[in-house]
Formats: sequence, C-alpha cells, structure tokens
Amino acid sequence: TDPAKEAAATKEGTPDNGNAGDTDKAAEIADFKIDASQIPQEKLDTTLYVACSIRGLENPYIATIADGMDMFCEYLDSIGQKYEKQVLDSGGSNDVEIDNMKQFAAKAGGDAIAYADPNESAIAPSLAEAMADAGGYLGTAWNKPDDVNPQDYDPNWVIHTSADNVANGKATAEALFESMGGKGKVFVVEGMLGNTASNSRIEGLKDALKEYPDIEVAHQDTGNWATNEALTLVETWLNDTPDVGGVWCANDNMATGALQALDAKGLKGKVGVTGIDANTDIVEGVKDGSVIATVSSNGYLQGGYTLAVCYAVWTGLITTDELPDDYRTFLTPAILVTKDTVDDYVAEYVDSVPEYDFSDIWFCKADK
Amino acid sequence: MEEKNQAALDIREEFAAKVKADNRKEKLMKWAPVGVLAALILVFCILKGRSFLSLSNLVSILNQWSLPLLVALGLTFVIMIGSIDLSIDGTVGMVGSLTAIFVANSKNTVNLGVLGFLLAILCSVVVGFLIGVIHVKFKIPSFMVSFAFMNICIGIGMLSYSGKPATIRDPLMMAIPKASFLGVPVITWIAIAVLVLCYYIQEYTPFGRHVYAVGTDETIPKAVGINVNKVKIKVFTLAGFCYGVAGVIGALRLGQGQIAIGTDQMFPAQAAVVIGGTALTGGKGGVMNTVVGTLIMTVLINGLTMMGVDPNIKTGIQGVIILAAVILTIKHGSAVISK
Amino acid sequence: MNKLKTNKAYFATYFSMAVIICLVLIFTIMEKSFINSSNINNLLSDTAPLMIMAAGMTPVILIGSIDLSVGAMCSVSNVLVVSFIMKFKDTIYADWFIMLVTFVTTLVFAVIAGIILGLIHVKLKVPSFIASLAFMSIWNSAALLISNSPISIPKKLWGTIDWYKISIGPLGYPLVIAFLIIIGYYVILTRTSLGRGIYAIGANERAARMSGIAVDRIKITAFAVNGFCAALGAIFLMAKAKSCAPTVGDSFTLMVISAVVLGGTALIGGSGNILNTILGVFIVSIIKNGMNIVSINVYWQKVVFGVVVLIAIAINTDRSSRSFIVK
Amino acid sequence: MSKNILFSAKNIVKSFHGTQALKEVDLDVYEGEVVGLVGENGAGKSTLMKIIIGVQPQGSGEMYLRGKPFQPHDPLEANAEGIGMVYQEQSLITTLSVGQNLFFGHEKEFMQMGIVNWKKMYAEAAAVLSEVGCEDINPRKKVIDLNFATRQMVEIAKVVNVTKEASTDGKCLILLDEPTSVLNETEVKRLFQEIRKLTAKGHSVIFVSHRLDEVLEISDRIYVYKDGENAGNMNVADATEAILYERMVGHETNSEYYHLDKQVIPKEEVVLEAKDLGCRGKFKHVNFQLHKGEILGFCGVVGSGKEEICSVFCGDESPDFGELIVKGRKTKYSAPYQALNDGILMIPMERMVEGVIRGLSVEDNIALSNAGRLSKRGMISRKRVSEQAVEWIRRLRIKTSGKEELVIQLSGGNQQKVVFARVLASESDVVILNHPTRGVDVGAKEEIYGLIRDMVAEGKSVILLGDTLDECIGMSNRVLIMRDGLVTGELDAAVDAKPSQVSIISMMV
Ligand SMILES: Nc1ncnc2c1ncn2[C@@H]1O[C@H](COP(=O)(O)OP(=O)(O)OP(=O)(O)O)[C@@H](O)[C@H]1O
Ligand SMILES: Nc1ncnc2c1ncn2[C@@H]1O[C@H](COP(=O)(O)OP(=O)(O)OP(=O)(O)O)[C@@H](O)[C@H]1O
Ligand SMILES: [Mg+2]
Ligand SMILES: [Mg+2]
Repeated sequence: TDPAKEAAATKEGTPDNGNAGDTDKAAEIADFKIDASQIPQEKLDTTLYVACSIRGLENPYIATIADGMDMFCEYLDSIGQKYEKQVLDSGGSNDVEIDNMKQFAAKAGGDAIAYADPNESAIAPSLAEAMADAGGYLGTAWNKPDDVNPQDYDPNWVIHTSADNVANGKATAEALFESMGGKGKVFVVEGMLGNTASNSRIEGLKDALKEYPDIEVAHQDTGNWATNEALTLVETWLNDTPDVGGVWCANDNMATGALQALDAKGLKGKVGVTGIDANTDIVEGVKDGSVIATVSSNGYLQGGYTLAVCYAVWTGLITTDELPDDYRTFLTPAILVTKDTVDDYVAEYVDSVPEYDFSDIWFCKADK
Repeated sequence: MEEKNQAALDIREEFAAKVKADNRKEKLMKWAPVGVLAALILVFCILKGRSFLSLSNLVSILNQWSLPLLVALGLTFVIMIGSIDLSIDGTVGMVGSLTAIFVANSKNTVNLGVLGFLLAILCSVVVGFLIGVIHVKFKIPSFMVSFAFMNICIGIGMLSYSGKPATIRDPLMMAIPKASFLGVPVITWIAIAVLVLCYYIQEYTPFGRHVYAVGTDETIPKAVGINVNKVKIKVFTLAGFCYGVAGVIGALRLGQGQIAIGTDQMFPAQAAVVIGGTALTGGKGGVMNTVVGTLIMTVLINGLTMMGVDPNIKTGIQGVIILAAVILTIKHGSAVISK
Repeated sequence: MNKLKTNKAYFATYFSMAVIICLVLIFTIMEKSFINSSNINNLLSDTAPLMIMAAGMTPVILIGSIDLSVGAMCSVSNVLVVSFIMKFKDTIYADWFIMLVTFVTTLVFAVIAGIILGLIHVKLKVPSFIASLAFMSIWNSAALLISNSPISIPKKLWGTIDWYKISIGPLGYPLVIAFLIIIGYYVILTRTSLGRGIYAIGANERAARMSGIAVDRIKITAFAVNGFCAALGAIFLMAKAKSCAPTVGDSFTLMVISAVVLGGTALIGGSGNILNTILGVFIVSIIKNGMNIVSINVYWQKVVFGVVVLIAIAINTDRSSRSFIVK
Repeated sequence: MSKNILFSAKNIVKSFHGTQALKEVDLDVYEGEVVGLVGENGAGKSTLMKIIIGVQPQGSGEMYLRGKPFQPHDPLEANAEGIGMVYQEQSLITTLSVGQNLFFGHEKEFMQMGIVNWKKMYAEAAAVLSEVGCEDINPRKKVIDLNFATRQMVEIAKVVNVTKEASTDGKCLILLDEPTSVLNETEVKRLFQEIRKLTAKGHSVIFVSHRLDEVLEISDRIYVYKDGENAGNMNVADATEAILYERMVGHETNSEYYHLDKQVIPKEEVVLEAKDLGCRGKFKHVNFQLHKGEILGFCGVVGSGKEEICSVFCGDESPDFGELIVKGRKTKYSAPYQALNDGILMIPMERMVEGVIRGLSVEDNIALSNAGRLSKRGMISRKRVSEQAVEWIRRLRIKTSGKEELVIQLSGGNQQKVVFARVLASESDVVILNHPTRGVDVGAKEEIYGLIRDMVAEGKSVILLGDTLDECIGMSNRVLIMRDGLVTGELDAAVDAKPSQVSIISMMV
C-alpha cells in the first residue's frame, strides 16, 4: 500500500465536479504525466530559474523541502532541461520573503518556477503578485488567506497545497490522549505566536480536547518553534505539575526540547510526547516509545511536486484554464507516525530515500 | 550676630545631614537590584508558593540561569569598556552547533570527546579576538563589527549542520546535563567556575583595573601608557570565551547542536547586565552586579512561566518589570546624563 | 588648510558612494540581470520602509541615544492600521476616507508612543538602550494582543493601497516620500536651532544644557519623530504585503540601526549626516538584493552578508580625521 | 644650587596637521631647581610637556636626560626614568579608588601569586599620601567622590610617587602643567611646600602657570614662550610681572589691569533679585539685588555656597526656599534654557565638561547660545554664524587655524576663550561669570576684563566669581562675601574705595 495515500488528513472531500462531460476531462487531468518528448526544444534550452522560498533552514522539516527541490532538479537533468536553482531564505520575515520573491522574479523574467511557503498566509497574494508581474509560475504551500485563490492570479499562481494542520494537530492530540487512557494533565507547547500553522494545529488540539473531557491542560505557552525554549518551559512546568501525563508540541523541534526536559527528571518514556514534522530524532523516539506520535508532511513531496506542476504549466503541456478548482487548491498527504506505523515509515522514508516520479505531477494530491 | 551664628550652624548641620542621607541612599541604591530580586521571589512565593519554592524548581532555576549568566558575564566586560557586542546570538549558536558535530554524534563520525568542547570554545574565542582586533585596528564601532560577526557566525553554525541538527551521542556529554554535585547541577558548577574566573580577573589583576579605566575615559590610560587597544582586544576575547562556554552548555542541555541555542540571548543579556547596575556608558559595575541581574531575569521568566501568564502578554510584562527595575535601581537627578 | 578640513566632511559621502559603486559593479559582473530594469525598480521601491525608519532613527542616534523598539513599534502600528481598517471597512464612509483616517490615527498613536518613550528616557534618566528594550517587549506584546495572527486586507480595499506601486520614473512613490522626509530632516538638522541642538546634545549633553539648549524637549522630539517614521514604515509594509502581521517589524531593528551607522553616523552621537543615511540604506539593501540575484547558496548568505558589511564599513569609515574615541 | 644639568631639550619642533605648535624651542633644567614656564594660551607649553613625558612624539629636535639622549615612547617609559607629570586636564580615573589611581599602570608591582595584593597597595598609597601632607585622604575612596582640589592633590601625590618608583636612583624631573588653576590659596601653599621639599632633595620641577605671582614666588628660573618660540629666559631675580608680561604679549601692559577707568556706576533698575533664597544643605537666607549695569562679585572659600547660588540663577538647579525675581517677575527655572529665555546665561566652571562642545567647530560653539538671533524665519544663516565667529576670534585673539577647527584641537586657554565668546555672543542681559579667566593668559585676561567693562557699559549686568580674590575686588562694583552658605558681608567697591583683601578674608573664614 502507498503510505502517501494513508492520509491522516482527509477533512475536505473532493468537491463534486458537476456534469458528466467534465468527468472525462477530470480523469484525463488526473492521469496527466509530463511527456518529456513533447517539450519544445527551445524550452529545454532556455535557462529555467527554479527556487524555493522558505523561512530559514534551521528547521529540519523545512530543510527537506529544499531537498525536494534538489530531487526535482535531478529530474530536470534527466530530461535535459537547462536550469538554475536557488533557495530563498526569508528568515521568518514577511517583508524579506516578498522582497526575495520580487528579486527572483525580476531576475528570471518569465522563465521562473517557484515553490513558496508563505511566512504568513497574508503575504501569499503579494508573492503571487510578484510572480505575476514578471510572468513566472508559483506554487504555494501551507498558508494563504481564505478569500484569495490561485485563480485570482491566473496563470501565474498555479497551485496552493497544504497539509491539513488542523487535522494533524488533532490526530497527534488524539494519539496522545489515547495513550494516557483518556484522562490526565497535559502540557501544550505552541509554535510562534501569530503563526497560522501554529494556530491551526492548536485548533486541532482544541477539537480533540472537546472529545476528551477528562484531559486537562495544565500549562500552555509558546516555545517559538525552538528546542531550547520548549526545554525551559517544560522544565519549569514539571516543578509545578510533576504528575503530568503528556506533552503536546506543535512541532518536533520543540518535542526534542520537551524530551530533554523529561529526561533530566527521569520521566522520559513515562510521559508521552507528540510533535509534528517527523524529525529523525523524534521518529527514533516513536520507535523507543518515548514519543507517542508525530506527523510526516513529507517535504520532498511538497517541494518537488509543486515545482513539477509549475514546470508542466511553464512548458505549456498543461494550462491553468483546464485545471478544475480542486486541482488548484488541494491537500497534500500527511502520514501519522505512531508506534504502529513507525516501522513501515522508517523502511519507506528513512532507510531508503523514496523514489519519486516527478512526471506524475499529481502524485502529491492527497485524494488522488 | 548670635542669630547668624545659629543659622550658620543650622546650615552646616543641614549639609551634614544631606551628605549623610545621600550616602545612605547611594549605599541603598547599590543594593537595590538585590531588593528587586528579593521582591520578585517574594511575589512569586505568595502567588505560586509551594511549586515555586520546591527544590526541583530551584534546581531548574539554576539550570536555566547558567547559560544567561555565562553570556552576561562576557558581555559585562564589553559593556564596562563602553562597547557593545551584538555577536552573542551568532557565537553562542555557532559553538552550540559545532560542539555537537565535534563530539560523538548522530551526523558524522567525528569523535573528539572533551577536545571537541575545547575546539568549539576556541572557535568563539577566535571570533571574539577578531571582533576586538577589527574594532580597534580599523576603528569601526563595536556595534557594527559584532553585528557583522553575528551574521557570519549564524551562517557558519547553519552551514555546519545544513538543516539536520546533530544529536549528541557521547555518553559523558549526555550524562552531564543530568548530573549534579552537592544538589547543584554540574552545568551550574561550570558557570560558577567561569564566574569565579571572571571575578578574579576583574578584582585581582591589573587587566581588571584597566578595563574600568578604559570605560571611564580612555584618554587617561592612554596618557599613562597603557595599551588601550590591547585591553579592548582582550575584553572581546574573554567575552568570546564566555559565549563559547555558554554555547557548549546550551548544546549539552539540548542534547543537540542548533543555531537556535543562541537565538534571542543578546537582548535579555543586555537587560540583565544593566539591571544589575553596570552602566552602559562604561566604567561602572561588574560581574557581581551581573550575577544579580541575570538572576532577576531568570527568576522573572521562571515565575511567569510557572504562573501560566497568557503568552501574548508575557513579554509585555517582562518589559514593564525590566523598566521598573531599572527605574528603581539607577541614579536620577538633574546632573545625571543618560544616553 | 581650511579647505581640506571642510572637504573631510564629504569623505564619508564619497566612501559610501564608492562602496555602492563597487557593490553594483561586482554584482553586475556576476549576474547581468542585476541591473535590469525590473530589479532596479525593486531596489528603488522596496527599500522605502527601511529608508523611512532609518531616517527616523538618525536623529535619535545623533543625540547619542538609541531606539531598539522601532521594530516592535512598526509591528504594532502595522497591526493597528489593519485592524482599524477592518473595523471601519463596512461603514458608509468612502474607502479612501477610511484609509486616511486610519493612517492619521496610527501615526498619531506612534508619535504619542515615541513621546512616552522619550519622557521615560529623559525624565526618569533610564538609558535609552534599556528603556527602548523594555518598550520593545511591551510593543511586541501589544501587537500580539491586538491581533495574534496576520490579517489580510480584504480584496475590495486593494484599490486604496495601489499608491504603493505608483512610481515616478524609476523611483517608487514610497521611496520618494522617504526622500522628501529625509531632505526635510536635512534642512532641519543643518539649518535650524533644533538641528544644531541635536548635534550639540550628541556631542556633549551637559555643555549643551548649560548653554541654554532645551535638551529634554529636543530629545523627546527625536523620539517622537522616530515613532512617526516607524509607523509610516509600517503603513508602507502594510501596503506592500496587503496585510499586517504582529511580528513584521522584528527583523528591522538591527537592520535600521546598521544602515544608519553604515551611513556614517557615529553611535556615540554628535556627528553624521542624514543624507548619508540614504547611502547606508542602499548599501544594506544592495547587498541583500545582490545576494539573491547572484543566487549565493543560502547557507552562505549570512556569512557573505557579514563579511561584505564589514568590508563596506571598513572602507566607509574615515579614519584619518578620527580624533574621537570609537566605542 | 648645584649646576648639573638634569634635562635639556634642544630645537624641539612639533606641528599638528597645519598648526605649528612648537617652532624650535629650547629648555634646560638643572638639578634641584624649579623652572617656571609661562606664555600665552597656545604658546606650546602643554605640548612641550607632553613631548617630554612621551604622550606625543616630537617632530624633530633632541632631548637629553642626565646627559644621555632621551626619547620616551610612552609615559611608562618616562616614569621609569624618573619623569612624572600633572596634566592640565584632570587625569585620574574617577571610577577607581585613590590608591588604584596612584599606582595605575604599576599594578604588577603588587602582584603576588597572580593576585594583586590590594592591602599592600593601599598601605603604600597611604604612605605616599601622607608624604605630600594629605593624610586625610582615604586611599580606598573613589576619586569621583572627591572635590577637584583634592583630586589635584592626588595627582601631585601620584607624580611625587614616580620619583620614588623610578628605576634610576638619580634625580627626578616633575612636570606640573597649571596645577594651581583649581586650587585655593591654602592648597597652593601646601603644593609649594611640597615642591620645595622635592627640590631640596635635588629633584627638579617644571612649573607652568598663568598666575605670574605664583611663578615668581616658586621658580628659580623662568622661561617665556611665545607662539612656539623662546621669548627669553631669566633668573627670577631679574624678573617682574611687568617684564614677563611684556615678553609674553609682545607689548607692555598699556592700561590699568582692571580698566578701573571704565568702571561705571550702576543704574537704579533691578534686573535680578534674590529674596531669602535657599537650597537645602547648600545655602540659605540669601538676599540681594543686582542692578542694571552692575558687576557683583561673590567671594567665599570652597563650600561657601557661591557656586551653588550660580547654578540656581542660571537654571541648572531649582531653589528649595525663597524667591528669585527676574526683571520684576517671580520665576523658577528647571533648566538653563528657561533662564536663557529670560536673558540669563552662565560661563560654567568646568570648561571641558560644561563649557564647550569639543567635537564641534569653533564657530558652532560660539553660535550655541544665540541661535535665535542668527536665524531668519526659523532658518539659521551660515553666513551670520561664520561672520560672528570671525569677529570673536579676532576680538578675543583665539588662537586657531580657522573657524572650522574643532575645539578639541585648541589649547586649554583658547577653549576657555571660546566659552567666553559664546556667552558674550548670546547678548544676555545678565551674565554669570564663573571663573571666566581660569587658565587664560595675562594678555587675554586684560582683554576679557575690557570686554566685561564694555558689556556693563551697554547696560548688562554681571555676577562674577573671580579666579582670584584680587580679580573679584578689582572688577566688581560691589562684593558679597559668603561663608558656610550664608552671606556674611556686603561691601561697596567703588573705584576709589576698593575694600582690602584682608577685610574680605576675615569675613570669608
Ligand atoms: N591635539 C592637537 N591637535 C591639533 N592642534 C593642537 C593639538 N594640541 C595642541 N594643538 C595646538 O598647539 C598649540 C599649542 O598648544 P598647547 O596646548 O601646547 O598650548 P599651551 O601653551 O599649553 O596653552 P594654554 O595656556 O592655553 O594651556 C595650540 O595652537 C593648539 O591649538
Ligand atoms: N561642587 C564642587 N565639587 C568639587 N570641587 C569643587 C566644587 N566646588 C568647587 N570646587 C573646587 O574647589 C576649588 C576652589 O573653589 P572656588 O573656585 O569656589 O574657590 P576660590 O574662589 O578659588 O577660592 P579662593 O578665592 O580663596 O581661591 C576649585 O578647585 C574647585 O574646582
Ligand atoms: Mg596648556
Ligand atoms: Mg580660585
């Protein structure tokens, strides 16, 4: 079975596509694959500028997105496409990210494809606008405002994808609460204040809390996505609430800190921890039982395939007009890694780098 | 005539009384930071009594105090010569990252053991030395030199693990953060050892006096024949050493090398140094003041965390308390010039 | 002799220019598209927020103080302006009127905030470094409390912030505003008693006080002006990103101060020329822009940035006439 | 007096980018003598001293110490050879203790097992202090807590100590650059005693001062410098104040020193009045009226409260009791700019920290206090600023390479003149002169006295805290004598009826 299809996130069903005539077309699109032989030679000889715009490489998950771009570039090599790639690092600043994108677009002119993880949902339109002004193609992930869609920047804003943060937050929370037998006290370590991903994951946590009325949140504070801050928080809280049953963290970086704090008090393995991102050390934690769950959003997949879709549009093999709405904005698969699934996950993704076929551009669509 | 004499006596007494009062006030002001610390502890005891005062929380406070203390110790010397050092976030993070890849770790096969520590610390010592040399030789404000090195060090730190932090696997290193001696964490002992070293340097070596002199008015030591540039370079190098030890401790505590070990260490350290009573204009204060200053900051953050204050307003409360503490502890009056 | 001495004042300008020319040459050689028109357009419009904030910071540094709360001030103004817009967007008033009112309200708020910081610094004798550090925390919290997540400007109002993209020749409209403000400051600093007071205070506060300069008032004015500029920068950022975020200003604080110092203003106060701040800002933004254009490996970007800044300031500082102490 | 030459300097030349500070000067010092060195402000006295001690490198020329060529690279080297110096500017580190200052740069001598033995150092410091008659100074006290006169004594002790620390056992040379400008009479006496003790031991002293009477009193031989050149040297027996004056300034003192002929009788109109004014712990019950066109002198020893009264008038401090009435209006100032708005301005005592802004140019400094008058529609006219500067540089004979020169590059006395120019240029109605001639050469002093007279003739009023008692009596229409924070006497000082110094001193102490 394809683990990518065991999506933990399936909140939104596929919207109905209306009449039967479109169904054929939909099937055609779903089966679309890049056929390298159809790409005009002049396109292959043009230098294509490839970029991924991310918020700092300190975070291992984000670093895998850049790796995803590298994998996709290997594919470009294999079909003889000339290209130049670069990573745009916003360092967590909206303004810098917009500037970076504008500068990248200006340099590349129309021959650009980019993946962007907008630092905040609110800047996604500005990123798209930067690309639209220059004529390149952009795919975004995670964050965008609800009332703005890729269609608003046709054809330059090709797709927006997201792992379902709410669902992920809920899934890890449920796994944690189950491991505690449905009752007890938990610590909640939030991500950066004001960050959309963090807020959505917290929302998922709250949904789960409603279903487990006997779980009590003993402490909640922000760890700013950072290991050391999470360490300090949990270390302090443990003095106040030594009988805690679990620690829910909004990402794995912070889960690492929480584990370290528990370890210092001899509680590692006794108090469950959850995170999101499937960092190597946390996946190991799942294996040895000190971590209850984490979620892999598969950065390779997000980074590489978003670029692949943009590439298909740039070559002209596919046009944005023919894409139905649910191919413009969709969810990417996420894998919940728990004690039960960890061995499969490790075999598939850790011990072997998965082979991806980037010509199959919709492989990253969760409900495909 | 009689009356005049009486008046003269009055004013002399008044004068004496005023001098006495001023002196008393000055002495009191010296202890004001300690007072602030005591007040904070008292407030948290009342609000969060048992758990705040519990042995395990005291140990946590000591743990959490170690790294800021080390950083602030280094910074104290820099501030005492009237300079400033923004490189902290970078150097601490860089050393933290390097420590993990120099000892046995999950990322590479290097295993230098204790030598790995020393090598990592050496890196920040070199950075400190370079900051000092460039600052004095090219006459570039320390603000700019250290700003540049902050970026360079963050870059080096990030490069060293390229997105995938190394987890420390050396059993000794993994044991240190859990170990304690006489009930005090070993990490804190390391910080205290550096504190003693700094105190010794400040109080019992000629260099210590020269630091005060350079901060007060560097033309004077120059005129006496002291090599002011050398003093400054030494100060930045010493600071680099302190940041280095802080970085190592950060990595040990996390069990992982990350650039984030240094993130957001600089501004709280500056605040701690000033709250402790070291003047930003140089020449006044010292490491003991910094001990109190860092304790205030650590206790404050620990207490607020313990109380579960809404994270959105936590930093705001910190800001207000820092402001209040400084207002309480610094000299006022029309003759005081504050830059 | 005298000629030589007056000329020295211009050395800083020449050096900064030289640094800029070198940078442009190097980047152009490495990647031709660096000087293509759309990138030049980017450079000349996107530096506006940094430029305006650096303009406000210059007088503060000239008086020998510092304001570390600019970034946070910018964040809080940024969320404030958008949350006002969201409050009033459904009222009967014309969109441009809503915008105008919210802008003015925000600017007034920022000026008041600057005055409060100035008062605390001046009246309570709290060093500006630490007072503004405390305010940084306070405004950060305030921004989060106003809105702890980013808000987008609704699409229907996008028309009202189109002015951000207007350009006069290659110069973006916001940058023109920033230039005008800087030129205004230049006149104030060089030709009025307020300006001379600012330099005098920076050079020797006690002597300035004794010679009858209204030290307190001038200092507070500098902080108020800085607040104003931070808010204006926040408005530019809002228009640029069509949204607000409670942490938008964080990365600006050190960048703003560095740009001012790169422009040759002494951190100990008392010497510098606000026109050179323009050059300082361009040095910073050209380095950042150029590194993206020549696509330096992102892991190396910080290292390169640090080294280039160091070289730039080393060339930039006029050491020959420096009889002063460098702290 | 023995006739061995201890030190000699030949053809010393020194220029600072453009300014020729010394053009070939010579100086010989014999063992056991005091050499007085006088000259106008900017004549190059301090520069020569700094070359001898090694703070500044000489341009060209030779120096010999005990017959051997001598060229120190830094003061520590000179100290080791037995040369010590008291600088014109204060050179103690205020944040350190007296003892630490005494041995600053020599801490290594007290190192034991890597630790500085402070106890030993303080004991030694106490011994050194008592040697110069300052047993009352606690060596553990921080310098910042001492008044300026005491600090000066510490400086002297520091130098005297050099003679003992010197690695040579030969005779030492001590350079004193205007050591008395901040001392009162008894302190000067004490200093002179010290100097005599030193010369008795065979050490030599170079003594720089603008107070010619002091120079004549203490020196054995006197050198006069003018514009960086030797303008004569003579035995003290051959010198009088008049001769020295002539050599320094280039012409004889042409009029009467204090321009008594220009002393006018003040108008009836009261411009400033103190009613029962008081400041807690400083002064009390002060009543007086300052009339238009009057010079009112304040006499009193340190701590008598006269300085504090000045800071109240000029708005630097607020009084605790009583009323201050300016031009008929009751006022209370919280900052000097408010006083300036009422037309009151002061020349502060400490010119370095309060008087001039050393990082600004001469012209900007002169323009500091009258921005209003120099501007048109809110804009300052650069032309007026520079015209004004040129005018005052000429009138006060400020020695500078141009109006754009930074004040920090001027000699001590010329900096003082810049302050004076600033205050005069402000055209304030009431001018408080707090030691206006401190560190100013005799020629310029006379000039300044003339200017004060002119100012008064124009209807301005002056409160004068003289640098000497003589000056105070000579210039004033009326003197107020203060003691212990109270006014103990008020004497008329009309041209023909100047009070005697003795009568005033009796009220001062
Ligand atoms: N650092 C310097 N840079 C430039 N010029 C200087 C410097 N130091 C001294 N000069 C110049 O050298 C000349 C001699 O100065 P010096 O200080 O020796 O005078 P002085 O005789 O001690 O006068 P005073 O009685 O006022 O103290 C002056 O014209 C002064 O402007
Ligand atoms: N507030 C003060 N703090 C420190 N030192 C002071 C203070 N006031 C005065 N002095 C110092 O005391 C000394 C003499 O003071 P002052 O000028 O008031 O006396 P004076 O008029 O010179 O006395 P006399 O006329 O008897 O010589 C100077 O060195 C001055 O710097
Ligand atoms: Mg002199
Ligand atoms: Mg006197």
